[in-house]
Amino acid sequence: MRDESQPALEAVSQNGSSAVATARPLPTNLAVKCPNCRELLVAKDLEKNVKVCQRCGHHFKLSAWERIQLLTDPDTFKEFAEELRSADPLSFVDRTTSYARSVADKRAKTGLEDAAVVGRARVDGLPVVLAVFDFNFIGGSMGSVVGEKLTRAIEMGERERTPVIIVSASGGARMQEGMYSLMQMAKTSAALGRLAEAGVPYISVLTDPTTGGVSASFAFLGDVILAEPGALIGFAGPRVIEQAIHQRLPADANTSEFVLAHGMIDAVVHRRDLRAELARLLRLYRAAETVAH
Amino acid sequence: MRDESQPALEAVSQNGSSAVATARPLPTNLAVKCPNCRELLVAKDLEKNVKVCQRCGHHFKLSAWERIQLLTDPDTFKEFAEELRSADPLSFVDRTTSYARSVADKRAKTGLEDAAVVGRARVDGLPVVLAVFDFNFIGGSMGSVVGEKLTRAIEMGERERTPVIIVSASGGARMQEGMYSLMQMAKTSAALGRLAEAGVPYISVLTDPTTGGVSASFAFLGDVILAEPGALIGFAGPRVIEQAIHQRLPADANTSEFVLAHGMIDAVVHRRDLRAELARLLRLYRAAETVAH
Amino acid sequence: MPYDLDFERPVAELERRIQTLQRRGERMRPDDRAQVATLEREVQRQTRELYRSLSPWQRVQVARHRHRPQTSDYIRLMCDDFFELHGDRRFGDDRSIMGGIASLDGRAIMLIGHQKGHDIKERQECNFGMPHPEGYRKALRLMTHAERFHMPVVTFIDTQGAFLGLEDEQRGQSQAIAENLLVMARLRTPIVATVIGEGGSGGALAIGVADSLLMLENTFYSVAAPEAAATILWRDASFAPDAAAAMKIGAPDLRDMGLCDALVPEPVGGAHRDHEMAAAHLKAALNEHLDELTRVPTAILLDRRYAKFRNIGVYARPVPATVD
Amino acid sequence: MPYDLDFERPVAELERRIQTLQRRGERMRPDDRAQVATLEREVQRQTRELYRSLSPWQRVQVARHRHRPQTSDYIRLMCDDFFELHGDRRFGDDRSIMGGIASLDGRAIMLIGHQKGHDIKERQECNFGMPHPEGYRKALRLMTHAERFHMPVVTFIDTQGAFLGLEDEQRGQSQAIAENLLVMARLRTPIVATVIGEGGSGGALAIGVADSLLMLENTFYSVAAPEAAATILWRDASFAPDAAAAMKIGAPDLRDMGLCDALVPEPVGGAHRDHEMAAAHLKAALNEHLDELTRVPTAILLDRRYAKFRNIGVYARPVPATVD
Ligand SMILES: [Zn+2]
Ligand SMILES: [Zn+2]
Repeated sequence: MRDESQPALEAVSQNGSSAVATARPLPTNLAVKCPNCRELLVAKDLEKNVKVCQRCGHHFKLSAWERIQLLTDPDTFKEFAEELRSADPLSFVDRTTSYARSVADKRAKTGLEDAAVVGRARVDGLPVVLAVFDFNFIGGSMGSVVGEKLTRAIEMGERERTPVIIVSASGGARMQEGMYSLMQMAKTSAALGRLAEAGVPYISVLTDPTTGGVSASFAFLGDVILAEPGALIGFAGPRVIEQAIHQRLPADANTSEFVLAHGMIDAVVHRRDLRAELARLLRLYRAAETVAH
Repeated sequence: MRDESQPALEAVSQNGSSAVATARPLPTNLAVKCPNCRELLVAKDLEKNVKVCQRCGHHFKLSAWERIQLLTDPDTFKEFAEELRSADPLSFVDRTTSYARSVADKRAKTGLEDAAVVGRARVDGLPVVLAVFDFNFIGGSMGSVVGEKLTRAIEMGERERTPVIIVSASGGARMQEGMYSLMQMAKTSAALGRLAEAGVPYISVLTDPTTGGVSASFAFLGDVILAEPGALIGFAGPRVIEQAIHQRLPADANTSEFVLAHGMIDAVVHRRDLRAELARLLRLYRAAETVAH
Repeated sequence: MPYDLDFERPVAELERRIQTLQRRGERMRPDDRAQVATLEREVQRQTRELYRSLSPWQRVQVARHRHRPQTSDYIRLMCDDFFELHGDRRFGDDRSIMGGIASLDGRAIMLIGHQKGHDIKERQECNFGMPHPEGYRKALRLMTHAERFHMPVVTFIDTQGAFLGLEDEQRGQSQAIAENLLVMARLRTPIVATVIGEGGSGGALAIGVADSLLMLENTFYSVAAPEAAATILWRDASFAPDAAAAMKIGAPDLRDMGLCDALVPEPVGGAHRDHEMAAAHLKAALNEHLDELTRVPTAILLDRRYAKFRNIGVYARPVPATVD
Repeated sequence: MPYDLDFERPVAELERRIQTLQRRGERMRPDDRAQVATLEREVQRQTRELYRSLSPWQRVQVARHRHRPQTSDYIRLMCDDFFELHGDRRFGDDRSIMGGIASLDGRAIMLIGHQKGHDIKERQECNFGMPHPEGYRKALRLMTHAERFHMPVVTFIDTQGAFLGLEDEQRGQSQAIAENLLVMARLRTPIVATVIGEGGSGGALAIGVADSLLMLENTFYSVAAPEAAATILWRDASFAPDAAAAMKIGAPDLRDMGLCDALVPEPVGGAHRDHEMAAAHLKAALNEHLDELTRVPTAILLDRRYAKFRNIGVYARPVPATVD
């Protein structure tokens, strides 16, 4: 898990003072500095452009609910497993705070119960089971709640023969739940194994960032794997690798484009096309399903 | 197919005149020059040392019958499909000779009917179906007869749940049978697909040389793949590659040791250990079979 | 599209005469117009004549024509949708083999084909249609994907052969091809392969183990490229035309030998003269074969496919092969 | 074998005194001998005491002890035969994971384990036990091989973690680990995994999805190496002992949490003090678990394995998970 203190959005108010923003809608009077091209963008325009920098195409992080809104038909998303809560199984006490307090903080700040939201929905009329990460919640890290939610989503897809889409944005496993977190990698992968045996499609969408235990489990197990442009994708982050091998990495290392070039994913898809591309895939799978059954 | 005119054994009689020898037992009064270290070896000693150079370990090519003698328990090899003969399906006329005449020549010279001999046998008491190539027969090339013999051997292994061993020594497909030859790659691979589904082991032994269509089909489909030291192994021979990429290759390119280092085979086994190593594997598979059935 | 092959020279000459006349534009006289019409009919007649009796070597040249439609052209012209998939999930994305999920008249198929490239840039990116091991492994991934979702596999063959390089040996060119042969032989979904241009050796067969093998009528399929065969047999690549003749590599030869299941007609003068018509013919043939194959229960399909390859080969004193 | 860990210093001091006395050789007096005997009993007593209550960080040090037996040692000491298999058939042969067909009291098994290496040369060849993607792909190949021939899979976990390098990213470290998790979860043959030293993160789990997870008693298994966890949590690797304690990574912790199915006893003072005895304990445990698992019909085995991982996780307001 890389719980980067770097905020999802670096917001600068028009009078020049800096403020950390969550990924929720910004006050319209703000300007936002693009972390890639340094352009000052009007927040309202940025929102309209699905949070993609109009100048350089940088994809800002989306919250789980923004992502759901982007991808699903209006009013079709029906959340489930929303009652699950972290239980602090190790009674984990940090050097400065406790896991319980961190979770409470993040809940208050994000309005989420944990780092993933799962539900049924429709995309261009076609039914899907959708799971979406939110990086704002402890770096999108996967503990027991996230693992359980994803597993229930995958099992629902299997049971109802409905395609599963998981949109990842995560630094990896959640340290504060120790081995329970690591084992969620096995748990979700096992569920995907049964989904594959049942011949139900699973589309994995990688967004910035997808690393660690999340990338090394369900995220890289998609029948089709898509990624948003410029996302950090890899087992380790570039800084970790640089420390390990004592070398500077090329600038494009561990980006979406890098993993595409190395044969690890199927396509890099611009955010504005993502919904249409998913719909196209879903229609093709549905055509295959119709013939087969 | 690389029908190298370079003979399998370069023999030099003791008075210094040169003679091309087949791989059959040499007159004991001959000395043989090792093509690797250039040492003059006494033919009788070389025979005793399973045709491995005493000085440098170079493995001379073996004829099919020498190989069968090396690997199987005495008097246990029972050949089958020995009645098959090339039929010259394309009425192939060479610029200098005809395919029919080439085959007749090779028959006379080698005493073989085609480039592979197949049969039932025992190795250290354990039953196997064994197929062995002879490079002296048109470069060990695979046409319809070789493909049919191998396929019958593999099918017999499947039917009788007996492990299959194929010892390759071949330049690839036989040009003179055109597409019939290419399709033997698919035919033998299809038979191996059924063998694998039946859970019957197939051990592939690569000897000098194993290239072209033989390497790109059954030879690289072994559950376990062994190779004799220093054998030429690869899709293309080094000279072909050098022509294609206009570069000199490293000296060890496309040797047994090279493909081992690149993860393509399981072990390089000295000829004197080959029979024992096969027996060891057969016993392990038999132990698994006993538990499973 | 100009007539630019050696053996088309008489037709090219007729074309030049037509062009000379047409260059007069408004100054063309009535009998000029009549002459143009006559010449155009003659072009048609001579083209038809030439292509009716292509020599083996002429067929090789047509099959390799640089304006011949490629996998990407057929996809564009035949499919109502195509979602390209990339990468072998192991090492790289080899553009000499392209593939993805396509919709063919509403039927979802996995479409995989060699791609040689059109302009020089694309040709380099596609390594001139000569795959590396990762290309075959991408194809393998797509085929098992198709099996999982009950999509028929449709492949287009158009390669001089697998690439021969040191890195290809290092990454297991032989292993990659061999594995594809085995997996295709046992894949639990229908497979239709079509030679759309060059069928070169193991590098072609690696996506060619199919229930139905179609060939466009002006294509060839050979155990080795004619140049390579000539080198192997006579140590001189310039005897390639002799090798092409001796090895009986043309589509009609293979149909006569029973190795090719159906010829797909090409427009007069070759597929490169009319991409749309070539694609229409191919699409019709594919639909016909897919209609039939998708009706066959999987177990029977696999037994038939096995028997098909099992029985290839001609030898004397044959004992009848039995397949259960 | 000298006592060389920090916390063993009191015992090391006793050993030094024994050695000083023994250096007198024939000049040793009767009361010297008596003292040696007393000291040796004291060494035993104190060692037992120390190892009975290892702190989390002490356990990490023992698990990483450079003289601890490794996969190759256990193979030599436990198996009546071992045929090593090499290579992933894709790219390379990664010596940080070794594997092959072994005979364990006459039972054929597929044995796969991390190998850190003994001397510096072997350690470099083994990349200090940190696998590249091709290591995981070799393990995958061997596991599907085992499935085909109905051999149980036995894995030994002993790694700091998967290697973190640019080339590993290029060749898909994440993909390789992920694929192993899925395939192991559905492999149609029994799997027993044992942590014999360090259980480091996803790089350990990639050969650890098993019907039975055993741990040698002085080992640990962690979502991240303690140093890495300390860096992630507090940006300071020197807090590794705190991370080790907070994350409850010791074998007894995991047994108490129900994540580890059985502890395998070690000789007094750790497995490194007596390789033979460590191997004997491990062999007995493996045989016990294999005896039981090989009796279970495959369909039930797979359902049980699924349920086992399905039910891992602790959360509030849980709705009972149902597995069919
Ligand atoms: Zn920007
Ligand atoms: Zn020598």
